[in-house]
Amino acid sequence: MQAYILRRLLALLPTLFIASVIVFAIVRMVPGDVVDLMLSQNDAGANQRTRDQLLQTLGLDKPMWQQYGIWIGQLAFHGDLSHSLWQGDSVISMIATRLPVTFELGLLAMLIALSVAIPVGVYSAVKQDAAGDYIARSFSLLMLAMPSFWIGTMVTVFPSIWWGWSPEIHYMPLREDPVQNLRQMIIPAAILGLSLSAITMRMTRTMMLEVLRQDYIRTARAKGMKESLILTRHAIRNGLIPVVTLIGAQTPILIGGAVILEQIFVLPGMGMLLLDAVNQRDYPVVTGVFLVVGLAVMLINLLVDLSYGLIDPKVRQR
Amino acid sequence: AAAGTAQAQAHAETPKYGGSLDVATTSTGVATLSWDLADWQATLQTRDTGQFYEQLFSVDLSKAKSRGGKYPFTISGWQPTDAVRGELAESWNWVTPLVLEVKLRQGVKFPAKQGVMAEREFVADDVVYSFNRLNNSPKKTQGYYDHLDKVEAKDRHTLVFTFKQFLADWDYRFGNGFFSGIMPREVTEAGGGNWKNANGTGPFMLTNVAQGNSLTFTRNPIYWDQEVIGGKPYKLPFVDKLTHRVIKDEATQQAALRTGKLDILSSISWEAARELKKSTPQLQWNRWLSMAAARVALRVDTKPFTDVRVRRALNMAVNKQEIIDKFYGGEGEMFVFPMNPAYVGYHTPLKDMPASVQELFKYDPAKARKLLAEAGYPKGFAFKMQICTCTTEQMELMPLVAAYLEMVGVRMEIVPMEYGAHLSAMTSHVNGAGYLTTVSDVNPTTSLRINFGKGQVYNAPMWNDARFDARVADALAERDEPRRQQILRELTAQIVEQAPAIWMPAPYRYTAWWPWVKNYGGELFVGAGRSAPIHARVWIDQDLKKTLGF
Amino acid sequence: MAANMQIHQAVQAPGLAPAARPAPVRHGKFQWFVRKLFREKRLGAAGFMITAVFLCCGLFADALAPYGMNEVDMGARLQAPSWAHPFGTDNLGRDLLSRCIYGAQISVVIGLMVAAISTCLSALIGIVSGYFGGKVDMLVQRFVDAWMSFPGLIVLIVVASVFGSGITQIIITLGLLIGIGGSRIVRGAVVSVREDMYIHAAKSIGASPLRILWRHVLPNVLAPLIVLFTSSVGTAILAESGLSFLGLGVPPPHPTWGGMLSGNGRTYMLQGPWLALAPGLCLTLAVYAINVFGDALRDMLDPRMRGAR
Amino acid sequence: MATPVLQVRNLTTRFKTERGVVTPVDGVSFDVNAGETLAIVGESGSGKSVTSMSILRLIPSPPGRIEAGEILFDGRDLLRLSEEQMRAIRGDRIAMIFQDAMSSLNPSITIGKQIAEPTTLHRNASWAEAYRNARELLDKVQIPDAESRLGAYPHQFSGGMRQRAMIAMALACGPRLIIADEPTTALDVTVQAQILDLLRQLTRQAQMSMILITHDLGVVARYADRVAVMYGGRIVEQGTAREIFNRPAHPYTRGLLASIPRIDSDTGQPLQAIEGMPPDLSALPPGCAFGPRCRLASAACVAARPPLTAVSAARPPEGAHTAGEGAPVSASHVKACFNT
Amino acid sequence: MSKPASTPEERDTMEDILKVEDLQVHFPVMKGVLFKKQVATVKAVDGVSFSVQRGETLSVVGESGCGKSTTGLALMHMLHSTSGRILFEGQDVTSFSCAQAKQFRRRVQMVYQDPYGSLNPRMKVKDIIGEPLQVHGLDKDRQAYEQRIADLLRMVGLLPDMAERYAHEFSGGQRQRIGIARALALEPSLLVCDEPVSALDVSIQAQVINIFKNLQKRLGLTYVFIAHDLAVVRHISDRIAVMYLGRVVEIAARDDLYQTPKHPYTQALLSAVLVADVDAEASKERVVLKGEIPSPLRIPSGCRFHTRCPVAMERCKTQDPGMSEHGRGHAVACHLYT
Ligand SMILES: Nc1ncnc2c1ncn2[C@@H]1O[C@H](COP(=O)(O)OP(=O)(O)OP(=O)(O)O)[C@@H](O)[C@H]1O
Ligand SMILES: Nc1ncnc2c1ncn2[C@@H]1O[C@H](COP(=O)(O)OP(=O)(O)OP(=O)(O)O)[C@@H](O)[C@H]1O
Ligand SMILES: [Mg+2]
Ligand SMILES: [Mg+2]
Repeated sequence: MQAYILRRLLALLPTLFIASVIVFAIVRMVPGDVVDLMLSQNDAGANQRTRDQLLQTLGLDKPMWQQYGIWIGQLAFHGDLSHSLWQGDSVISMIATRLPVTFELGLLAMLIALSVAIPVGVYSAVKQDAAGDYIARSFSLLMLAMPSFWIGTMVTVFPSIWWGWSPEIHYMPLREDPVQNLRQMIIPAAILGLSLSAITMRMTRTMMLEVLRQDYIRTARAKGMKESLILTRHAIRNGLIPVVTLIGAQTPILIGGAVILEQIFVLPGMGMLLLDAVNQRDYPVVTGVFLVVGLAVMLINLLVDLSYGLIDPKVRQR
Repeated sequence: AAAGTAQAQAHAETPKYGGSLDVATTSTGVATLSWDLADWQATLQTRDTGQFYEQLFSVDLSKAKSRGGKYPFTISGWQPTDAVRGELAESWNWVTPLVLEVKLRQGVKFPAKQGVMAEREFVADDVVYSFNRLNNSPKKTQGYYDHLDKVEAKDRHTLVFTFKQFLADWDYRFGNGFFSGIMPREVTEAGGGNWKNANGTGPFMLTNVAQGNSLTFTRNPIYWDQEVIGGKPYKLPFVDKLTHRVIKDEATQQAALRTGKLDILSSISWEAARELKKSTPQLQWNRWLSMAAARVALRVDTKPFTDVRVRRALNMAVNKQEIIDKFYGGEGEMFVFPMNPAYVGYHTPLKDMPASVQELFKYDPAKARKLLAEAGYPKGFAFKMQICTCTTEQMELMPLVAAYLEMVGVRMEIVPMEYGAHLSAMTSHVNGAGYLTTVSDVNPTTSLRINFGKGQVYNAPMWNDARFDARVADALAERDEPRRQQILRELTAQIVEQAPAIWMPAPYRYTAWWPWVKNYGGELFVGAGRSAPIHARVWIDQDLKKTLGF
Repeated sequence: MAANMQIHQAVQAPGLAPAARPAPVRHGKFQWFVRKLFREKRLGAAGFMITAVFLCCGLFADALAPYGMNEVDMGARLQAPSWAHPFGTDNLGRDLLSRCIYGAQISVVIGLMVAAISTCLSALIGIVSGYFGGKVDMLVQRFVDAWMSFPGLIVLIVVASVFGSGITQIIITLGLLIGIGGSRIVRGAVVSVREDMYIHAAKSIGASPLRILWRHVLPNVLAPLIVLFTSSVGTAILAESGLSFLGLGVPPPHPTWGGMLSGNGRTYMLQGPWLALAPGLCLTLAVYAINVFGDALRDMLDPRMRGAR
Repeated sequence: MATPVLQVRNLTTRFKTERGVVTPVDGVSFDVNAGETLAIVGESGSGKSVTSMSILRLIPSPPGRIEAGEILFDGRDLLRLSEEQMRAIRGDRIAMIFQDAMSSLNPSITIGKQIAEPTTLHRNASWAEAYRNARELLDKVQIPDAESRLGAYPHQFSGGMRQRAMIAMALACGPRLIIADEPTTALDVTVQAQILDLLRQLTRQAQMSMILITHDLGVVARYADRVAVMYGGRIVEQGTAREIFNRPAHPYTRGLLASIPRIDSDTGQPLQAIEGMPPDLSALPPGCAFGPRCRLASAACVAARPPLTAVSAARPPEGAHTAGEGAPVSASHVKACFNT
Repeated sequence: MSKPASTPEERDTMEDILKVEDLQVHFPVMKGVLFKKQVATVKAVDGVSFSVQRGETLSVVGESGCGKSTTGLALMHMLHSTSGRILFEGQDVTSFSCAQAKQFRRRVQMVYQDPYGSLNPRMKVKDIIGEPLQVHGLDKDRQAYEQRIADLLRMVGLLPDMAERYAHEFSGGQRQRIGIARALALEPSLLVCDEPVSALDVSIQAQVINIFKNLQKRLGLTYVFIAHDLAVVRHISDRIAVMYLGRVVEIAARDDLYQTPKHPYTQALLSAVLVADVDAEASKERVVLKGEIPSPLRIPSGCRFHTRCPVAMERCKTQDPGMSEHGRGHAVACHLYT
């Protein structure tokens, strides 16, 4: 098992390497390069000379493989993800300020999603086709069906008109004021979480229906167990693999895809950083964000894979 | 600088110090770029660094409309010559036609900054240093300072600019433009790119940067400037704290304004303004014409737009008045580009333009069809029009334009492009036959040059006319302003008539602020993109704020 | 008892092997399906109906829509719902009902196509990787990892800028994005099915891996697949609206529900709430309908549910 | 041996399937006395397991349903109890050993925990105590190395070990009635003997009753006090073990006994099996279910369903009941056949 | 198709269809939550050798958990064996090429001990039974194919009507018969039956066993028959292997074994057999083995049976008795006979 984990961790390296090559190349090949954008910042009009000079200064005049060599060299030997082309800040420090926001938002959203999805999913499997099932599912699906930007906008607009309340726009880091921070995070996290919860809830319901018909559930009943205990102790676990996988699959959405909510709720997270960086063609930042998101996704998927073994002992033996 | 006495009544209240000011600025789209001026990143850079890096020239805010003057100060790149006021410069005069002597203000000080510099006086060497640093930056726009030979310090407070040739823009290029900030040597040595080192003579000091969220400034206690209110001078700035909010989402901006989380919101669409007036009647308002005038550039080097008749026909085919009336709810102006009405003296109103120009703004589908037929397109044609997905309003409007064109048989296929790709297509001159651009024209002397000069980055229509370029150059070299205005007015009429684009109307936008924001009339800019002197003069009526329940 | 008696009467000559019982009247599979759906899965049936209605709207949009999809009438700007315009009009005076109907064309097409592509992809990758395990799994999963860590946004921007933004591009890109991510879910399910005895039994019969995958593994991971499929319909429609929000959606003048909602719907939220209400309702209803229908479908495909009630 | 612990009266259970209604339990009645072992034997697919699951109300529903009957346990009708009351009985007063030990164990929970569970549920025992108990139980059912096997998962057990784990689970709370559905099919004879001896010891000492469903007629002969023979969803014969083995009355019982392979006989001959096909429970003939396969079948057998009647006139039914449908059966030896 | 049936006389000279040489199957035992360590090894099969001749029935009996199923699965090449060789018609099953493997799968079938788990819950019975035919392309003639399925069902005492049902709708014994029908579908040369009749009532059991025997007579099938019911075993087998704790401890021709069981474990086993006779059972005393049942986790030193052996000697505790031959084909691993 350790060997497996070790192998997986080692496998991260080539994966990250290949992926970084791809992203490194792709972001630079997208039409509209950073120099064009920098030139357009000028009011006086620029010429070819300016352009060449900029290319050289930014080190973009070298062939791509050389640029990559320099970049990966810095990363390998100095643990440095290079610097933003615009701000000149180190990419690591930029990500370091953004990551906690995203991480917190994602974690909260995930917690909310799970704490809604699993009980509702289980409930509606148990009450299959009863009114409760219909209502629970409908509610959950409505949350899925309403785009998060829409809910987000409603939450910002209407309360501000009716009650003079609007979400806080000044981001307060968790370290400085946890209460304020949570107050700020909870709404976007809830919106994100609830919309994620629908799929998880449906997966839970489906798997529950599969499991509840198994013979060992009958055995548990024959022991005189309460239904609720049967569910929590015997049923949930056996239907959990796809649900857990779903959590892994939703990670990229949480880390990279919360842009919209970050935008509406003025949260300085990775999504916004990425969006800005992409818009500004800030190659090192894009690559850096990608690398960090990638690492996170891969680690979470590793955890998910390991959890298969915890959930299903048959899988453990490989 | 003396305050207008006529407005004594308006300023009768005695200002109070303290409080904080929260603003969401005009371009909230992108967070601050570099903090180092030598990185040459124009607009957004000045917006934020302008709070502490001052320049030689600024404007006389007492000439603001709200203070009884005639200028709204809502355009970012240019200020009328008669409104210019020395900022770090006290006075200036031409010693010879090519030598300018500038006397610097005395007693201006850089505040102390821990680990960067001690408090010290601002001197001529600082200007020389800053200029040379900008001039020698590898990221410099080539040719930007070519009109200058050298900049020297004659003594501690006197500067001598030696010109190679006269340039009408000289005060804008290094004085109150985008690349004119004075950054002390100590800061660059400590690392000018790091916001923690930033320190200038301006009214505010940068104290915190929350990437992608906000910039926080505190007042510079030893700021030199004063404001006379009710005949009494007051040290500036009034507020203790100034916060710039980076809020991309408009709904969020407006909600924040509505709930008093923002004191000033600079840029609001007319529609949102109407709603805000209803839901929050206490707000104060100012209306200004958007600089981002849209036009569908038509590549004059590509068929069928090589034919001026086709280009004129497309202009006539679009019902611009209806767009103003219906799409912009009546809150728009027909003729705004390439000379914005705010360029007093340079702008000719449409009614004074030749008939051939006026014709372009009248809806006349019959004539359009006729012109097209004459040009050999009786059945019309199809073309692709590239549009940036970032301009939401235009994304809405363009289908409407397409519908108008359809009626004269021209099919405009809208090709949305992502921001970077779209912009880059223009700057590297590979844009399509039709190309929607909303790039604003920063000042009257540059507008014609950068939008229609051969090879210029904003020249989406690929206008290429040597005589035109020469006339523009003439205007730039012209020392006499009325004569310069004359040339530029003529050139404007010429280029508009040639219709290298479908000229679109521009909508008005609004600035709103709460009544407790005092000594403010909706001004947005002094010089290029800066707002520091405006914000320095604002004081907060904290009692009023409390009475209003905030 | 009574039921028993009836059955007894149905039997003819006793003493024979009871094989000679008359075969029950056979309906077509579809008929059976619809009948059962409407009898037992009311919510699912409703979902089915709504989905069908939207599909029809999409298919026959030209015939159904009272106005053209882009018919501008600046005179009738921002009108509240009325008889002439049951859903009201938008800021260009376009009829919202018509736009919603045309929107169905595109949104439903996007939803279904993306779901089809992504589910097939998920199933393919997930089943192969989960079933074969070992090196194949390791390799495929690293690929999936790498792909999933691509911020989807970049992929979309790349595609939009390299291939232009259009419906096809969006469908393919979203299909890939959702599909490859979803493959992990399928794989997870396969991993737990793989060790079941009946798979061993099939192997020992000599069934080829392909057959085992198709006949044994696939049916037993069908439940999560159906959930995946129906969820991705919704996800895709919503993703398109999210893209519109970021300006990367289906280009105008094609109306999409998401685009209408994120564009005008938000801008005129206060002046003309119907601008958001109409497409929002369509979107919500469609996503909801497809999902409940999917749930019902899953329930009905479960052999253990057969013959219930 | 006087008071019945369990009285099943006229129990009928049906499954509604797409192909029609299946009635695997059709008016079944029997008693189980305290300390007694009732063996149910019979055709595979004749409804033995469904009967036993019906007693604990564990029929999967849908598609199954208990349609009629009474199940009196200590005088209380189980079919009328609330779910909660039923829970208190399951696993504590009545325990069940399921036939399919393989799929009846939760694959993702350790054997130890599954065995310990009933104790914590009904005895309020701590997990530590329950585990200790579980260990003892595993020892009792002859699983070697019980301590370390507690932590194993079902798939790591052999078929027989799983079956024994099921037995241990059933014994955890010391139930009054244990329903054992083929508890020893996967066990070798020596272990089987030990387990069954253990169960018998419990019935003797703790007055536990047992319903033992099995196909191993040797086991029946040795361990059962009374025997019920099922065919086609009905009880066709019932009596003491001795009566059934020595004087089988129903043709099916006779056929069954004749099919037993003998360990000591010469095996040149093929084994004897009852001819014909087993009945289809969804389309039983109106008459005797065994009729189509019965050599003695007469017209009466085809026309009507034979009621349970006492076998020997020499020994009249003790309860003086007329044996018939739904009537309590207390005569020691009854059969459902017109002809013997 | 399968080879023509061999006459009993030929049997001795015929080659072994299956030969197992020193087969070992060990399972690791893991501990720990995330970082798992192998703490022990279950030696489920620990050095088993035997051979089966074409057309004969070898029964494997033995204590529950002694490794019979594991051996069976290993024979089918469904489990990774730790060491040892399994030769099918002289060829190592691990070395098969693709085509050979398919041929092997066609000619060797198994009836699984877990009848329910080995039936795909989403397949109808007709597909479960028909699958082997489909896999090997024998379903081309639709009518014959359906006829065959109906025949198979009837053969194991199920109604052809039941073909449309799913596995969960059957009783335990019926499921077991579905498994048998599936295994018989291809008329394999070698059939590994893991307790195929344990859940059947004696009548149907008799019917099934008769079918097994008939098929053997008709087609020359070879059976490896794992069972607990010694009466059934006696009826069906030619030879019998007795396993104890992962080893074969005695192997002999049927009558030899039943009449003169040599190994003490075999003797105990035979003495424990129950007969369906109330009076006999009431009076009978059974030899119940005493002593701790050893675990495959900790196999006793010396003779594995010595902990429970009524006649254990001192050397049994230390010396592992090898198999030794006593009489024609009667081998036993016990120090009593060395
Ligand atoms: N879920 C179900 N749906 C339909 N029919 C069912 C279902 N469960 C059981 N049956 C039918 O009920 C009948 C009785 O089943 P049961 O399991 O009680 O038999 P049994 O007597 O225990 O047989 P065995 O000895 O083989 O275990 C069988 O014919 C079976 O086909
Ligand atoms: N996957 C596994 N992991 C660990 N141990 C296992 C595994 N499979 C089987 N075992 C162990 O191997 C031993 C032999 O198991 P096997 O199933 O072969 O026994 P068996 O002889 O078939 O017994 P039975 O007659 O009870 O079915 C048992 O002790 C069992 O616990
Ligand atoms: Mg049964
Ligand atoms: Mg076994």
